[in-house]
Amino acid sequence: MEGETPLLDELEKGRWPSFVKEIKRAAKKNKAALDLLKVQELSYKDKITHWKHGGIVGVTGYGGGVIGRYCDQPEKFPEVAMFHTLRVNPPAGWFYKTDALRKICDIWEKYGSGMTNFHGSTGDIILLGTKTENLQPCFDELTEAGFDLGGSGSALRTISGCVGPARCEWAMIDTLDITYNLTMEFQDEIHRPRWPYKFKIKISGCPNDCVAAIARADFTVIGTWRDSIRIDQEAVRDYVEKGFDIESVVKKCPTEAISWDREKGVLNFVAEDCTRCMHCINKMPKALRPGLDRGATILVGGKAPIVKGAYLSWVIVPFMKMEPPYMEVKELLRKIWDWWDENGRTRERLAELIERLGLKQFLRDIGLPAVPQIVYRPRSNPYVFLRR
Amino acid sequence: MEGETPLLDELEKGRWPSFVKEIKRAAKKNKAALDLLKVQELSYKDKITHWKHGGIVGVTGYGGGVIGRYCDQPEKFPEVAMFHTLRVNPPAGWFYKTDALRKICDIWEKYGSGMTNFHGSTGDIILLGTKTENLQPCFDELTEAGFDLGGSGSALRTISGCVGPARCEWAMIDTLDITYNLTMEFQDEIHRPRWPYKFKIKISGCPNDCVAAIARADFTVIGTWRDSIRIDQEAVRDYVEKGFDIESVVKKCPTEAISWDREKGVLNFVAEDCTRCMHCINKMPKALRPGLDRGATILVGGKAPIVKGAYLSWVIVPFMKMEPPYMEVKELLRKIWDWWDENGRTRERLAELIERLGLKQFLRDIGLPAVPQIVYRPRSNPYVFLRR
Amino acid sequence: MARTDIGPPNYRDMLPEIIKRNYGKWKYHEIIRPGVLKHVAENGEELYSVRVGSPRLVSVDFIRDICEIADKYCDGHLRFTSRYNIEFLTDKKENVDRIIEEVQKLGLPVGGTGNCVTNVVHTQGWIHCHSAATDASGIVKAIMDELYDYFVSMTLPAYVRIAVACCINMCGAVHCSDLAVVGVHTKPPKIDHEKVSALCEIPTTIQSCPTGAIRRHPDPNIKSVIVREDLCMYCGNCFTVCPAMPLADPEGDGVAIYAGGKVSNARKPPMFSRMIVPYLPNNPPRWPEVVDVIKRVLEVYAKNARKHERMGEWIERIGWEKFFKLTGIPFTEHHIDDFTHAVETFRTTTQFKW
Amino acid sequence: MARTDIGPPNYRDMLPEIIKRNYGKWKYHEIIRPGVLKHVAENGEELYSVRVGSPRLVSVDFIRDICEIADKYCDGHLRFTSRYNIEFLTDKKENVDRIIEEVQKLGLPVGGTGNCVTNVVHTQGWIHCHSAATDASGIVKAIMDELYDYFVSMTLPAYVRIAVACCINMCGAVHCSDLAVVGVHTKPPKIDHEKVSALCEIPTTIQSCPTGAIRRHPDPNIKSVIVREDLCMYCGNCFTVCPAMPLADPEGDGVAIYAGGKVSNARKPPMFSRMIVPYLPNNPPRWPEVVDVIKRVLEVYAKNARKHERMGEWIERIGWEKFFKLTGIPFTEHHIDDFTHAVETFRTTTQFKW
Amino acid sequence: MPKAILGGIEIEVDEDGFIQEPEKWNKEVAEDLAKIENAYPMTEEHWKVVNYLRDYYLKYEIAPPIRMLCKQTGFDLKKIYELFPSGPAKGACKIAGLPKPTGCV
Amino acid sequence: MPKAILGGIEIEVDEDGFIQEPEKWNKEVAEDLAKIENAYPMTEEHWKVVNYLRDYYLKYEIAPPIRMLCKQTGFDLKKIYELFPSGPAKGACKIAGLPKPTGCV
Ligand code: SRM
Ligand code: SRM
Ligand code: SRM
Ligand code: SRM
Ligand code: SF4
Ligand code: SF4
Ligand code: SF4
Ligand code: SF4
Ligand code: SF4
Ligand code: SF4
Ligand code: SF4
Ligand code: SF4
Repeated sequence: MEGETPLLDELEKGRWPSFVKEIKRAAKKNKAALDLLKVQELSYKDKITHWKHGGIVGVTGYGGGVIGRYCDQPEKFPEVAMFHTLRVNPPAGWFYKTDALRKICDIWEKYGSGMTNFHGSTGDIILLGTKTENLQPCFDELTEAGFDLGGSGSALRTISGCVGPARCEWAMIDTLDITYNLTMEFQDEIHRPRWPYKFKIKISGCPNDCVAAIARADFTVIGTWRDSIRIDQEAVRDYVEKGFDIESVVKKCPTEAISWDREKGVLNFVAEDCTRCMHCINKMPKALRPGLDRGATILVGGKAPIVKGAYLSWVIVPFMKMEPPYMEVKELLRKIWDWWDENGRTRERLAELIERLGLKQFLRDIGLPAVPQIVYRPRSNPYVFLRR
Repeated sequence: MEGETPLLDELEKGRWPSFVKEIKRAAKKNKAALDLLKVQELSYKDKITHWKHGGIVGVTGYGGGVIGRYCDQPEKFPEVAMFHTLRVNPPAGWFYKTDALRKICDIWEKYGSGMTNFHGSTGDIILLGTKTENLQPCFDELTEAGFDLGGSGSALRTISGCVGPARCEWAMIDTLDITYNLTMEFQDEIHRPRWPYKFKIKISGCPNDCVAAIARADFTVIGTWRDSIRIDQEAVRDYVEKGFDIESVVKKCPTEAISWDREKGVLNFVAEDCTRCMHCINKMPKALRPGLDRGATILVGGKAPIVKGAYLSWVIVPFMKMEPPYMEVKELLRKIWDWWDENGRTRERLAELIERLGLKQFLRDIGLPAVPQIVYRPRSNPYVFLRR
Repeated sequence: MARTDIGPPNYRDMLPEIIKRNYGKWKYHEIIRPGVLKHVAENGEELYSVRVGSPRLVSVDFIRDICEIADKYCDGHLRFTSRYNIEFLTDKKENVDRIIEEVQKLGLPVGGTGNCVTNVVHTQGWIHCHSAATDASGIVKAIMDELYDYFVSMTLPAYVRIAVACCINMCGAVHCSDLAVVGVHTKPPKIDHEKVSALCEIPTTIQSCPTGAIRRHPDPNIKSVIVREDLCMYCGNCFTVCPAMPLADPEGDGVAIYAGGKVSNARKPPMFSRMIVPYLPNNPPRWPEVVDVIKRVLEVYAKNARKHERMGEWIERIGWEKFFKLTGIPFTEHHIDDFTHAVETFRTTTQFKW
Repeated sequence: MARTDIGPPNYRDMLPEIIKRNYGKWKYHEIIRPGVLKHVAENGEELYSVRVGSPRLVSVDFIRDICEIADKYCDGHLRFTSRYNIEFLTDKKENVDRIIEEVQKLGLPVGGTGNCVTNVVHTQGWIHCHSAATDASGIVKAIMDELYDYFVSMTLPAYVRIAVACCINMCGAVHCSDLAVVGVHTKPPKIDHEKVSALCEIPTTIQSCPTGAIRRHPDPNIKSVIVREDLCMYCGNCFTVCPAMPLADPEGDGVAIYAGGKVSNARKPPMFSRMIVPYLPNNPPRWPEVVDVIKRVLEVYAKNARKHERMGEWIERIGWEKFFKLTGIPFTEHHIDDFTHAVETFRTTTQFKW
Repeated sequence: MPKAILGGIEIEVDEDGFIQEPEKWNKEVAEDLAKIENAYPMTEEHWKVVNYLRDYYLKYEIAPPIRMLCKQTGFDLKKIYELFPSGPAKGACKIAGLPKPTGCV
Repeated sequence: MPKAILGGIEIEVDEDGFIQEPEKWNKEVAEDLAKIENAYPMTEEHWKVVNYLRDYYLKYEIAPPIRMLCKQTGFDLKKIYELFPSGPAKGACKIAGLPKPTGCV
């Protein structure tokens, strides 16, 4: 192996852990991994990908969960002539017991290249590279081990949520339970593509949005509260006494809802001005805590640039209580899917459809009230469609 | 007349000067004005306009300057069966000698309804309502008196500029001279429509923009400076001593370029952070003055909502010196007209065309450099047209 | 034949002597009382301007009246502002009071300076335009009767510019005004198929529609067009190019109200006005519902905004949701943009107020 | 036949005991050193998390290595973060140092907390994707070798999130990252007319193009399409639906660099990343030009931004023109948006810096 | 609608004198209209403009843009105004029997 | 390109077994493909789906949306997967001789 991949070898140097080292590690035991290394070296030399477009392969009963992949030089790299990946749905919050992880490792060593992504950007465990004939047995063993495939294609994708109540003091909703509950409810939608395009759900426990839901999810659930921030003035003073620069924090409050009264040693707070951005809480976790009337803001439409450009998610429900079994959210999801499926064109994500037909139309059809929290500001144009 | 117009009579009451009183005044001497009053009363009753669409009338040699108008009830209101308006180009800055004004009054009493707008929203003197046969003689006498028509139709419209150096300490450019100079240069473009649609030029002496150019002009010239604001610290202190709330001013500086050092009694100023918004100068005219390296920012595309929505003007040249005979500006205008005329569709204002073909394309075709001052921020999408 | 292309009179011939002397050499100004500006030149000379409200739609006798005053106190010079106000210019301080006296005798208000409600930019309305969905002068009169005190004083947090346009063509700077009233049609065009072929270019008519609502008449024998009403938002652009498609309708026509626009670059960049009331019916001669909204918003603004904050700056700081709460104006689905760049108005954050 | 639709394992079965006990009952946290979080529960219990950088693209043996550490010190529990970092969770403070020691033995960095450069969200690149215009893992490695010190410390004004995507599909949150590298094609698709008819749905292919650049082949005998190159902006959407239209090209492919995006709602609402460098050629294995820009921008930011200011917040405060000046990155016409909502980026004010 | 006698026949015209029955237009009608619009007698140059306008209109159902008119006839706008003192819209289009140009004023 | 013997004739197929020579498709080819996709023997219900797909494709040059497929055949998605265990795209479309569905994965 040594010396055969001079370009990639460069990437074994340096302080950051090296993926090249990882491939080589796998390549010691696995021929596909070795061919992968060589294909990658060739790409570094040619400056072009050597993977062909597409591939439709899968497991019985599912329409997705596997990304088919073929090498464009099958003769040269027979071990990766077929090199499909499996997307495996991880436990909510990416918590693992080591035995579960080890099982996956064993299965993947048996059926695949031994290379993985922990995790893919959607949050799946990505098992990177196997042949068509291995897909079904590999899948069978995975389910045996308690794992199932995640989403791909025009389906509901693997849902993800932040660590939430498991380890975070700011989780306003039970992100893990919601993730798990929805995942179980919508197994069919995950495994059997049926819509105009993909659909993603992500759940963050608070406006810090640690799963970047607002940018990446068609359906974004973000925990929030309606009452006032709770302030422990004693603890605030304690921060300040220890040299904490409270002025710099106050200065960045977007609404000027907080101010620091140096004389009195009191953090003044105007609850009705606060937009619950989390900033002050983030900076003084021991002194400030979110309120207690908790729920979620629901937003829709986040996505990457294809086709009409990237979108950030848009608020559609400013506040919704989130209690198991989350019927309200499920009902909302079903209505949205139905509307989108009925009206959407092929490869039209929800945001693009809403833009095309209008948010007003969407709200009306879904049966959601128009409230000012939904927009930054009202229309500037005079073009009101009254008969639509 | 009394009692015949009960609805309008209501509008003679109240403290604000009444246009109804004005029409009645004219109606005493003029039958057309009397019919105008009656038509207006009828509209108040019917809640609908009684003027018909369009009309193409004019004076010899011109394609515009007159708005043709016919009443939809000519039998009932024969005196306003034809009721065309003349747009008369005012002197720059709307300065008048009374003899000039009186001449207009006399002419209009002779040929028209005796009703006027001082001024129309574009800035013309509007002579409101006359018959077709009176247009030419009225025009002839107007030119005799030194006045000419303004623009209408798909032409260059009457140019306007703020009071500028005539009475304002902040005029960074000679708005009146530019207005007059361009008006004289482009007489042909004003009087003979030739383009896809109307084109407006407005000139403000400083960023306060007292002719609302940025919102209403296809070609917006706004005076500005490049060097530092001049501060008379003595005068600042004087303001403060007299009880002026300087903190409230400083707080609203958009760039935090100024700060008030209470101890030292000094207004600190970071010239490179200042975006020359005028705010602090506006509030302390005795103490702060614009810099001395003066010129104009050129913006294009401001307009009202028809067709594709309203636009504010966009910066295309951050800074241009403005010295007579303003060759650079004239050349730029001609290039823009040419480009617009060549590429524009009927009723497509400049902004809409630029939006359709791209600002990049516009800059390239006009030969203007791309500088970051032209945009608020760079593109967020990855969609770069390289072969266009 | 008459001379053509002589252009307007040269402004230089119109300027008072003191301005000629100090052209471009002004040093600073003060507002010595509402409606009276004092400009001081580098050389110490002083110019006083008395600003006077005008209804804009005036008779020639009105012009003669003001000329008379100008002859008496201003050496025969006067000017108009970009918002229709009249300005009497004099270098004699003692003339100021006299001018004011004479002006008030004519029933005209002195004011319109500084943090006031200045004159209302407006348009033709039923007085002259075929396109009007409402009257302009009448609404202006009704509003200014009510806001008169704000014209003659300077007590507001900042400038308030009001504009009225009689249709959505918005002749004026309505789309960037602190408060604006706009005439709106709410019924689709009524097509007179007979007239279309004689009066209208069909391709132009079809192309004129921003939403693509207009199509050729399905019957090839009828040289006309049809409108898909669900795609129509009553902009009237078709009517502009095709007189056979009027939209005006006594029941449908009315006004929308906008707020928060500005033009100056002071502090915040220029902003568009935003819809606060989608529709109020025409109620001449005094449009009381319209006047009520304008006054209410103005007063909530006056009470709540910080110093130097224009209407839009204030609203953007507190948030539109708070604006609707404070003013009690109901928010409806029509406030939500669904035109071309609508997405820019959709809220992409969990930050909002209750 | 295998069972289907069993779903993922229940997360409850994966949680450490201390978390089960204190689920939803955490009170506050501290970062006791870079890479080590201490969470304190209402009842006073303490949980320590040691965060460890991972290259993400790892072998099963790597997973086994970390499992071993978790078995030793964490009762067999561990988790991954939403940005690929590994977290070892323990209620025993004394284990923290041991975990760190073992982790470092594996050559893995401890850090990624607080005001640092945390792990780089990225994608497949030449490792697995047909769509890639560049490699992802390689660029990440090159960048993080250079920014390593920022991962293991917390000295920046605020969070810095970097992302790399190998094509403009932007798998990840590239479009909202403080700094982002995106693979770009710069040549229009090369159409294999023979294959189009067998491989592609022609209407779908035509409809796929956001700019309408694709048309049916003019020759009706050729069941294929043609591309108007002046309308193409190399998005690759056609290739996604039609394999017979590849865009990849060794000469044309490269990367663009973006800055100033964010996701959190803290202080300013989420923002899109904006293009700062339209194109740099692929220069494997270490993409030095790319690394240079990223590092330069990061350092200018570190030096100039105020405390708590994310990259985008800083840039918006100082203005993009100032950003280009401070970083020395040239501004070009390609930075100027000309896609659908471009006008929202055009400057509508005279306010700007030099 | 008022009627006018043009080219010896009765034709409906609007208030501005634009004919409302396009099918009745002919050379004589044009010449009579030209008298009203001070474009009489009509020279070859006049006809060049009028014919271009008419042909364009019959083909596209719209009047051509001024730029196009100038380009295609080879006359600059000044020349057009010399030929048709009331301009291309009020003068030439009227004579050519086109519907009244609307658009912006 | 690899070749496969389907319905007794040699047809080019891609790596995934989708036929590349659409003109060679026939009932027998479909049945052989059905064997590969575990959809054999083909019942009337299978044919209903396959015929619908094919007709739609021949008419519109694209595969129908799943929603449409279900609506028009009257089968819900569950039923489709019972008939075609590898699903509508990999199973039914392949059997119907359509080009390989691309779109998003
Ligand atoms: C006379 C006039 C110019 C003209 O050529 O006619 C004028 C004159 C002055 N303007 Fe203006 N502005 C005039 C229309 C405008 C307009 C246009 C408009 O309203 O349509 C604007 C933009 C309005 C907007 O943003 O919507 C305008 C925005 C300003 C500003 C910025 C105000 C702000 O904070 O946004 C100032 C500065 C200030 O007063 O603080 C200003 C300041 C001034 C000064 C103080 C300039 C000077 O030193 O002489 C003048 C007296 C102001 C006053 O009235 O208190 N002028 N000014 C216009 C009077 C209109 C009227 O009759 O009311
Ligand atoms: C007279 C005047 C209103 C007034 O009462 O002051 C006026 C009156 C008309 N305008 Fe205007 N516009 C007048 C200034 C404006 C302005 C303000 C300005 O120029 O600063 C605007 C907004 C700025 C702009 O141009 O965008 C304006 C935007 C329009 C529009 C919309 C244009 C657009 O691109 O959005 C139309 C519609 C059109 O062009 O077909 C229009 C069309 C019209 C027409 C010609 C009606 C039509 O559809 O054909 C009106 C004739 C009314 C009549 O019968 O007298 N008028 N119009 C103003 C001209 C007086 C003058 O010359 O001084
Ligand atoms: C572990 C993780 C959640 C998970 O489920 O995996 C997480 C955990 C925490 N986040 Fe986060 N965030 C995590 C991804 C994110 C993301 C998503 C991303 O980066 O893709 C964001 C949005 C980033 C953005 O805006 O672009 C995010 C924005 C925040 C913020 C807001 C930062 C800001 O000022 O904009 C905070 C608050 C703070 O730290 O001040 C926060 C705070 C926290 C706290 C302090 C919450 C707590 O009390 O436990 C956690 C430790 C923070 C730390 O690392 O210093 N977390 N956090 C993620 C760790 C990623 C990593 O390995 O680096
Ligand atoms: C594997 C993964 C990247 C990774 O290395 O982590 C990935 C890989 C691909 N994505 Fe992705 N996407 C992955 C997460 C994302 C994300 C992030 C997310 O889900 O949070 C996004 C941005 C969010 C979004 O959906 O908008 C994303 C936006 C796209 C897009 C653009 C979609 C859009 O509407 O803008 C495409 C193009 C498409 O759908 O045709 C795409 C398509 C693809 C395809 C299937 C290529 C294609 O054109 O068919 C890639 C297959 C690569 C391969 O051969 O393995 N991928 N893709 C991620 C899935 C792993 C997982 O399941 O955990
Ligand atoms: S999103 Fe909020 S609740 Fe979730 S991990 Fe981040 S900070 Fe905690
Ligand atoms: S949460 Fe945000 S808006 Fe509310 S007080 Fe704190 S910093 Fe201000
Ligand atoms: S725009 Fe500026 S220069 Fe002109 S009058 Fe207004 S403040 Fe003076
Ligand atoms: S002009 Fe504006 S930006 Fe400059 S210092 Fe004054 S207030 Fe600040
Ligand atoms: S706003 Fe409309 S109705 Fe009023 S004058 Fe302008 S075009 Fe006519
Ligand atoms: S009013 Fe406007 S939207 Fe309605 S048909 Fe006419 S042009 Fe189209
Ligand atoms: S970003 Fe593009 S190239 Fe990279 S994995 Fe996603 S689709 Fe493939
Ligand atoms: S790469 Fe994009 S823009 Fe170019 S032809 Fe394909 S789909 Fe159209």
